[in-house]
Amino acid sequence: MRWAVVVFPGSNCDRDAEQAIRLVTGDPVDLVWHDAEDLSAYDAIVLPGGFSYGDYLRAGAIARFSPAVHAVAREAERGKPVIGICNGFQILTEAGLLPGALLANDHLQFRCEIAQLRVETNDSPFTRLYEPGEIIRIPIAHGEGRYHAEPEVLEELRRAGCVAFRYVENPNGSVDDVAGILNARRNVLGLMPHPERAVIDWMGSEDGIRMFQSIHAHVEEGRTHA
Amino acid sequence: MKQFEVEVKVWLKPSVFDPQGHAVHGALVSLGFDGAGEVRIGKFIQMTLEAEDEQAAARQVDDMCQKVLANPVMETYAFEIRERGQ
Amino acid sequence: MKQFEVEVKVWLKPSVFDPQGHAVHGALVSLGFDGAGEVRIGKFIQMTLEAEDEQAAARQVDDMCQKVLANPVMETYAFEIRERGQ
Amino acid sequence: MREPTPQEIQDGAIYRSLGLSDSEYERVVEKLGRLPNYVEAGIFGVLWSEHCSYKSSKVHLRRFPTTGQQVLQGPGENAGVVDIGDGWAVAFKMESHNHPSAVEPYQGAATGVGGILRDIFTMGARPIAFLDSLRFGPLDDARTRYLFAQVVAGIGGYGNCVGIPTVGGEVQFSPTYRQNPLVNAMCVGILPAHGIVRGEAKGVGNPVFVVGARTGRDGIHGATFASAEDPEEKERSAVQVGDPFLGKLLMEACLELIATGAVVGIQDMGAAGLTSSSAEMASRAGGGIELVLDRVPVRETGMTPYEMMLSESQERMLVVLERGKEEAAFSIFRRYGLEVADVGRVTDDGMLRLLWHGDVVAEVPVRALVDEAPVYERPVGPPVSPKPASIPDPSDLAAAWLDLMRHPNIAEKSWVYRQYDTMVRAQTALGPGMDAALVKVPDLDKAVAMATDGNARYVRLNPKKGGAIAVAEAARNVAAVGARPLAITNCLNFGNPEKPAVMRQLSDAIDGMAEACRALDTPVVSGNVSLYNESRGQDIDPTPIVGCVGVLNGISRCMPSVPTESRGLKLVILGS
Ligand SMILES: Nc1ncnc2c1ncn2[C@@H]1O[C@H](COP(=O)(O)OP(=O)(O)O)[C@@H](O)[C@H]1O
Repeated sequence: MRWAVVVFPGSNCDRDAEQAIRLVTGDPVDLVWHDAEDLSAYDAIVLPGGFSYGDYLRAGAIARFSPAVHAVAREAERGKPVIGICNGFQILTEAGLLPGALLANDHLQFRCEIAQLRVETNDSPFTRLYEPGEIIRIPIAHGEGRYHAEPEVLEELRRAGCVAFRYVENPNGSVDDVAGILNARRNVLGLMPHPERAVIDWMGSEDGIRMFQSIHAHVEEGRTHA
Repeated sequence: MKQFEVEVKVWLKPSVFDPQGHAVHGALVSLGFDGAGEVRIGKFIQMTLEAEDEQAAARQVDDMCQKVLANPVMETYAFEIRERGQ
Repeated sequence: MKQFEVEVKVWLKPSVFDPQGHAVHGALVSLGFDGAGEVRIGKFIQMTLEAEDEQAAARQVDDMCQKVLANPVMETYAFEIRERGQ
Repeated sequence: MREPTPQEIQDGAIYRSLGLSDSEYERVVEKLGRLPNYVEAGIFGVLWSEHCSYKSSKVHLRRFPTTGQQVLQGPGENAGVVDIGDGWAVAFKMESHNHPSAVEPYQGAATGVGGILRDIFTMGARPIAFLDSLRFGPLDDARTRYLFAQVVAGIGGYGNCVGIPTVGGEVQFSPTYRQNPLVNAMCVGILPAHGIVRGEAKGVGNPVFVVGARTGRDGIHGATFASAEDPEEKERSAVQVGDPFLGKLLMEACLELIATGAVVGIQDMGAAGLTSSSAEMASRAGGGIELVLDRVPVRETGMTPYEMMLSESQERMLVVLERGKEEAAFSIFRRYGLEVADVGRVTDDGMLRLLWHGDVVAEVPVRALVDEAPVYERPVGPPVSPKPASIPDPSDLAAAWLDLMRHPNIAEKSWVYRQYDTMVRAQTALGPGMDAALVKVPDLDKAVAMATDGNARYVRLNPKKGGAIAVAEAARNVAAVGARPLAITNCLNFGNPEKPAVMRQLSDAIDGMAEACRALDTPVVSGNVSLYNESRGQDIDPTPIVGCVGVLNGISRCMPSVPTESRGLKLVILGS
């Protein structure tokens, strides 16, 4: 399988994601510039962390107009796995590919630390190798990570089991401790924590490995079944 | 084409918690401004715009607000347009 | 005591560079809003305030702006006050 | 506003408001053989300032050891470079942004980080880490809490956005910094050992470009606005605003451009912007440079040559390209959405020549500006050894211990560093909270260790020993994580050099640092001096900050300061 990591002006975790994917899966990865209009050659797409367009106005607000994001929407429509990490999550919500919005942390500071997450579902291409209810340790690093959704939206997320990860200790005031969510079709994941920063022992956690392995397994399986 | 001066105000919907407004309120009260009630902090955007006429300008600004300047999930907006030199 | 609704606009002084406005301007133009000229992004603050009368309210808000709401090194402000229910 | 004529500058001693003393002005007249015009006087004023010329510290800085087998580039360039083996090298430097941070703490700190970042990537190095060394007054003061919070937010605001982890630093609180906080930032980058790029304007006829942000009126010193009626008008001109987003694009574009081999020389437009970058690049190459100011992209209308030359607008670079390779460069900048302007060319006549509307508006010898800048042997006072305050023995040891642990200087600093992205780039093996930070070199089993240290109280009590201790402590911290210390950078934050007592502190501290550097074989490869840290006649305690860099071969040999399993382990004290 082949992965795309979309690079926006101001992305800064693009190479980190590339490093993690190569290391964990051995798959080829392309860093794709944001003006790419066609991503159909890829089996999985990553929107990496960073500060696209400086996060000016609102995080992700300007990046969502990139040609690559339109292409991402098309590939998501086709059922391909799309994962938005941190700024990538913000872009996905701004683009309407995931519900809700990400606002400034309730304490108004940037926060970087290793956070504990509860895996809420393993029924997704991104989490199949985790146990439901399992606690994993993944770094966070964001200033605008407070997930917000109107009550009825949140209720629907819960009902459909689309909350993928919750914080054990809420670091930013996110509603319902939400750390990551899936779309209704379960092939788009947005999460604030950075799994690509937890794939080697000296990083302090290796709990991110299974996320990339899950995606790899999902795609390869789909392939052998197709 | 005419030149317009545009002022856009964007603010959070009432259902969204505004920690910055909360913090500023706390700061105001601690400085002795006891009368200060709820504080909400939004954005104030100034822009110049070239357009056919005021109506066209208003249409464009409204479009900008819906697409870029505000996020309807959490924000509301209002704007004013003035022809330059008027 | 009377209740007032206060709206404060805070913006960057003209000679202070506004990277945010600069980036937003670029985005607007690339989205086809060719008429958009310079964009500057400031703050829009809404507040309720209890005060004796409008004059006292204005005095307080001006004081708040100078001390908390605006950064005098870089910003300028203006405000409007309306008595509640009026 | 009409600019004063050369005669008026002389008659009205207007040069003083441009930063030149009477004797310095006379020296300018002598070098030029005529009276300088306003632009020329302004250029001399900034280049001969303490900040740019090191005129008070230069004679003393010469006593630092600056060579060694590991040194690939010593002081004098945008950053120092040392060899870390296997074909790789590390570029690093520390810089102060004390005064801007006192005026506008968020932007002051942020632009300090942005400036030191550009110093590193102009060497051809990819930045891998920031460290910050901070000093404030006691936290019981509301203004101090504001400065502290804003400075930390500003460092994070810039560093987090450009995607370089802030992996270490220090912060201390003492009444001596109440009116004069210190904000020192260090950046470390890695590069191929043979890939050093220098800030030289070489090759007669090569084109000179301004890249990045447009030039505005920010940071032009009060002088221009002196006649403005609104006193705030003066104030506002001093505030520079950073754009980390643009800084990140500039970094990526410049690194890509350098990799093409088209770059002859490149330099950040830091303090005194276009003036210092053009003059210094020409000076290093021993040649001249000619700029057509009409071609400098400006942000505001009606800017004068004087304003353009002195603007400190952030995120701008001066680049000399090899003739004929411009197109490749343009396509890189276009892709990143960056503006590029061809503003001049390299000459061989040794002059800095400025053209504006077809006229020569300034023409001064580069040597006079840079190499022949004044050097002062300021009077050095007698050594003083202040008596240490006598501290009574605590009656309740347990309570005293708790008081110590509670003290902001000793308490853990996670309030600061959890606001920094310490892990972006995914190479941080040890972040803040350890003796030193350790950042991996991608794809190699090798890591770079780094630490900053300084203790002003020691230096005040005994400048020589205090200086030596700062070097030894930074080197020890690097060694404590298992790495070999290689070299240091430093920031010398001192008071008013016109006071002999301050000069004594500076001179002795340098001697102490030099001695420790020789003993540990950690030469000084870069650094920065910040003088006039005083307010109302009161100087800060002498505060040299040392940044030490080392190398660890074999990431598995990394020693975290806290053992993961502690029960039953033996505790040993090493040393005397
Ligand atoms: N301003 C700062 N920025 C980043 N890290 C910091 C800062 N201040 C302190 N730290 C980190 O906190 C840890 C403890 O700092 P400090 O109390 O100064 O320790 P020490 O006295 O052992 O040098 C160090 O690892 C240091 O890197």
